[in-house]
Amino acid sequence: MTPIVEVAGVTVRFGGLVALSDVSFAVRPGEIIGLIGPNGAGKTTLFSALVGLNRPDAGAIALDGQRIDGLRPHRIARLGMTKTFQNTALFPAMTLLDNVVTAAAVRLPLGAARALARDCLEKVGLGAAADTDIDDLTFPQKALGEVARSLATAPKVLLLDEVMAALTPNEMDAVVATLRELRDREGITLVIVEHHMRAIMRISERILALNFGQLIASGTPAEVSRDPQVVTAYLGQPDASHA
Amino acid sequence: MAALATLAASNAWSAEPVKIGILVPLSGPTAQFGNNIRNGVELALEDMKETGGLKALGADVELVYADVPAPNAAAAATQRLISQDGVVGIIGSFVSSITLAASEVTERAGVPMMTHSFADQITSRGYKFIFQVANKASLFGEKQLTYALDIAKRAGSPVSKIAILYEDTAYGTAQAKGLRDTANRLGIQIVVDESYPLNLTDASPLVNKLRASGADLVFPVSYFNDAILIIRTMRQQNLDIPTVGGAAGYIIPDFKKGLGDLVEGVYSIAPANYDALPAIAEKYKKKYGAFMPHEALMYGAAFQHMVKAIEVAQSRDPEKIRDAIAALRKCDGFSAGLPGGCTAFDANGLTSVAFPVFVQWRGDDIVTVYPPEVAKAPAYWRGKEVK
Amino acid sequence: MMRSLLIIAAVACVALLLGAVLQPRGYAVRVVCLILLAASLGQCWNIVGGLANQVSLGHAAFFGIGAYTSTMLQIKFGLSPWAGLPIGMLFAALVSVLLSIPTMRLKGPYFSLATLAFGEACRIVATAATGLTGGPQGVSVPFAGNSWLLLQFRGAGAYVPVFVGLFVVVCVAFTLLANGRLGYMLRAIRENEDAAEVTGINTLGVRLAGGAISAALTAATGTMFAQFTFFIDPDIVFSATSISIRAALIAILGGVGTLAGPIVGALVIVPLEELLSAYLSNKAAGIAPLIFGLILIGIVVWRPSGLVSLVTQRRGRT
Amino acid sequence: MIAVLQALADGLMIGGVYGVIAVGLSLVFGVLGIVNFAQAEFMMLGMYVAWFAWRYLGLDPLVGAALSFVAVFCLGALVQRLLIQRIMKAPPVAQIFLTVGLLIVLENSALLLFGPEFRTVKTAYQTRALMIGPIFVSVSYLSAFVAAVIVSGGLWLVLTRTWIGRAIRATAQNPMAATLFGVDTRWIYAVAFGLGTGLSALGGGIVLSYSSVSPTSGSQYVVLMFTVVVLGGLGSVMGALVGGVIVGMIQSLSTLVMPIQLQNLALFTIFIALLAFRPQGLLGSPSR
Repeated sequence: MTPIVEVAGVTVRFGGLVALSDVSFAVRPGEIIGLIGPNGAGKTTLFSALVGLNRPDAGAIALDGQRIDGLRPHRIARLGMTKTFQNTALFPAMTLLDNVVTAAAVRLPLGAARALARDCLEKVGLGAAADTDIDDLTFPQKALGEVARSLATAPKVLLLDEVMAALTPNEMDAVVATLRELRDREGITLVIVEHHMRAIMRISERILALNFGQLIASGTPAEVSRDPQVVTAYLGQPDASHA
Repeated sequence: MAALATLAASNAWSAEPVKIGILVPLSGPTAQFGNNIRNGVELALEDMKETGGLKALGADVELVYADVPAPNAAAAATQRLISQDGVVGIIGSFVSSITLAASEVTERAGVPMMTHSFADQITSRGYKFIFQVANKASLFGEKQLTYALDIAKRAGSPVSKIAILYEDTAYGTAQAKGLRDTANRLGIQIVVDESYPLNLTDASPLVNKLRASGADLVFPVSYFNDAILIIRTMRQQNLDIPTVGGAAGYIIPDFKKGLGDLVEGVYSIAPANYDALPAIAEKYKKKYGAFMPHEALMYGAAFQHMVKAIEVAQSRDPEKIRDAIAALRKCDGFSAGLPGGCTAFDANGLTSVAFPVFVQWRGDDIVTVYPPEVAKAPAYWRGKEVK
Repeated sequence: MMRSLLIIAAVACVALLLGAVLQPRGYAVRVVCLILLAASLGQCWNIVGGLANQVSLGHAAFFGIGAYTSTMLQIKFGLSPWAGLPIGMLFAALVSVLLSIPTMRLKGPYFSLATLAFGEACRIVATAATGLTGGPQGVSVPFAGNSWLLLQFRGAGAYVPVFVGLFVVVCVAFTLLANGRLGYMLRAIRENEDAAEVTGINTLGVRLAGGAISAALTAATGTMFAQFTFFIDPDIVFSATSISIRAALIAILGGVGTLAGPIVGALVIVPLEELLSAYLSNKAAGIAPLIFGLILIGIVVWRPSGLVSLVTQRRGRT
Repeated sequence: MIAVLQALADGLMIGGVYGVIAVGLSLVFGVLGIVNFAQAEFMMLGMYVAWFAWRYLGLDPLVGAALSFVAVFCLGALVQRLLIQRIMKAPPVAQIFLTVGLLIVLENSALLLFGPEFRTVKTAYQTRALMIGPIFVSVSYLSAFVAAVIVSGGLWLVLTRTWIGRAIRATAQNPMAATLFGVDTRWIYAVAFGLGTGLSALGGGIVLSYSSVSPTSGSQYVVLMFTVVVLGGLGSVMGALVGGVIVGMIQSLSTLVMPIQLQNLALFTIFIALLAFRPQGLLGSPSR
């Protein structure tokens, strides 16, 4: 099967700092990938590069066989790849529903966009909170709200940046189930950054591990968790003890 | 006259004062000039009362002021004077653009307006209700050059190269155009022809160009702030080129206050000068503490002309007053102080009598030195008396 | 949306009624015209200033372009201002797109100050380009008597329906933008540009579109202004204080980003200026603008989010 | 060549003066985050104070500028406490609005108090110039420039070497943290606003030594001041001085190749272009 996302030799520098160095991997359609690594390993930078918020200094990115590196984020979003923001970035002066409507309205007339938006909120279990102001949402609600907003763009690939932070174990199980369902029903490919090891190991079919901007391991959760480099990278990382 | 007075007194409305609108900038960047105009008009009203002119009208004249700091406010203020206050005529407004905007309203409303603004367009639009007591700006430019050339010739120092420095406003560009056209016609070489933004923060670039040009004569057309900077910078660089100011900033008392002895001998073109009207000028000085600037004199004359026209028309109908203004030739009071000695108008509403004069600074005063028929003293050219 | 359209219709009807009953060549009807023009100008500004939160201080550039385009076409080629109007609008939209190349990425005060400088630059160009604009001496619209074709009338009263038309167009444009797809996108960009991009919004294109619409409508207001005052010069129509900053003030005083904001702002500012000028011009020079300034300060300290917040907040509480 | 040197000399000196009148605006933005459209009006008030000091106390305006600073510092601090403090948390549009209201009030207060006349001082050095080779150096510009350099040096010392200076800088960087270190930020805001407006007033005194004042003198400088501080970087004190010199240079050098009428067009074009490439100004840091 041809990969839905293909990353080849991507390097991103900020001034003198190399945030990503020669990263290459491929994602198959419908896969759920976990992206792990200690703080500052380059996970968010990689997401930003994938959706076009950072332009890679070297390398190539392809979505569904089409080169997308260098395209502006809204073009990439319309081609089918978008992401959520760490710490969430909903539009604060709008209701939750309007946030999602905004994303849907990019390609639909307003009436259809509203219907789709309600639908997306139902999918993540936030149907009841549609008319709430953003400031009145809990953090987990905001994170799921962002997932809903991303869904409204009809993504083929969804990059989720720590949507499960601050969840109780029960809530986390619910979210994991929701995400699985999205993949199973709609075939959306998911790439997930998560600090919480138990969650990520459970949901992911394959894990990519980053450290200091380099891809150090790739494989099934079991393989990666035994990988000596990954273990070293996580030594002293409090999150590692959760695993 | 006595019959007229009885007639007026017998009218029922005679107790109601006749209102005249004074539309001038009393705040904003040209507030000083609006203030001078207010002084001039009030003195002109006093003068008329003293000389008995108002009795014939059978009613008092009331001045209604409208402060117009910028042209955007002109139209509404003019309409307000006409419809709310019921003025029968309007005097104003120093700044040409304000006058132009206001006269669009007076024309449509059929109310006469008298102005001393210079802009050429004012009386070239074919409007019936606007009267310009001074000459057009282009004529000021022309005379500025021809007068200066004549004085220089008589002084035995012919001029072949001139410099024109002017602010890029309506007043500056129109006057500069008159200068430029005349110089070209007479074959005088223009070595500097520079406009600059109003309210300079630094005059050095202008003066550097002037110094490098080797001009025999310089014509700066500017308001006070820029005049001060230009003259001071010229003196710093020891440039003693004879200077012929373009009215405005060069013939107000502040010019002397600001520059002291540097102003001695500076020439300027002027629409009129107070030394033609010594008694009134003396009164003005006593009352307001400085010599009477030309705008006070000119607007005073315009005001008196309008009041006189109301008397002649014996009516408050603006249309009739307009006809009386057009027909009247008034040669007393403030009008006598204008070059030509009268206020009177041609078919376009432009003065048919007045001509620009040349003044020169002597001590604390400006003295009319040209043309000879109105000169009060001989001109000095580079310190030498010109015969 | 319905409520907004009702507000617009109500204001338009009241204005038309006033235009019909007031003395057509009087002062009061002129004030009505000035209020309509001010409300339209503020609403144009509100499209970028309120919806996209780009605090432009250079709208005089578009206003002046509109005023000069129609006026010069009329003087030089005898073209009716009805034809000059769309040309001016198009030209202003084009200039706004060009302007956004350097200013697109500027944020907050930097954007404001860059647009301020741009407005001033346009004033300088209009002053210097004597051949094109008539230069600092200004130009008078030739008066040809009452004429719908030439969009000019002897008295102010006849302008009321025209200005009501302008006002309705501008306000409906604002309402459609605010409640339509573009409005959602503009607000999203205002809130978080990166997030807007990754949800598929072409932030550059949406901003350009919003800016161009605002510029074009401002130009239309400029044309109307020129036809109303019959005399324009660069200092009048490209003025930083009496056009650019005033446009912003009208919207801010009423309430930024709301339909009612510029309407309320114009209803307060114009009559206030006129009243102060009428009653205080005979008094000491400067007292009228001083009191005007004090009232502005009072309002902003009392209601920093504009006078409209008086109503909306009370409704919010109940 | 001489013309270029002359233009450079003129641009440098006038630019130094621009720097001083604008540095206060930069300080106010840097510390309070407020774009103050009334800043040039405080400069105008400073010019009046210096004029009265010259007229009635016989002080040279360069000396009288110290009085301008003191008087306007007090006024500025008062204005901050009474008005600006109330809108510190208001949306930026409201802040702009307030300072525009303040501009109108100050200009017309001056008109009521001092009348519409132009006032100017007479000093012995106003009409003198030094010849350095073929270059004219105006004594009044030179003394204004020297005064500007001294003031900037003084400001730099105050900001870096005194407790109050450090407190001001700390507040600018992080008001919350400054509070934790025992700084009463409300007081600091008042001092910073007083200092900023006072510096512009001081600059006004310096400008008066060769120019003139009327109630509308502020409007002559307001756009220029903004150009200076944005070029240098809003909020950057040293940037304002560099910006001033750059603006002075652009104004004087551009007149060598284009009409003087267009000197500000040149300035604004460079201004907008520079903003496009470096939105934070030449010396500003990327975030405020």
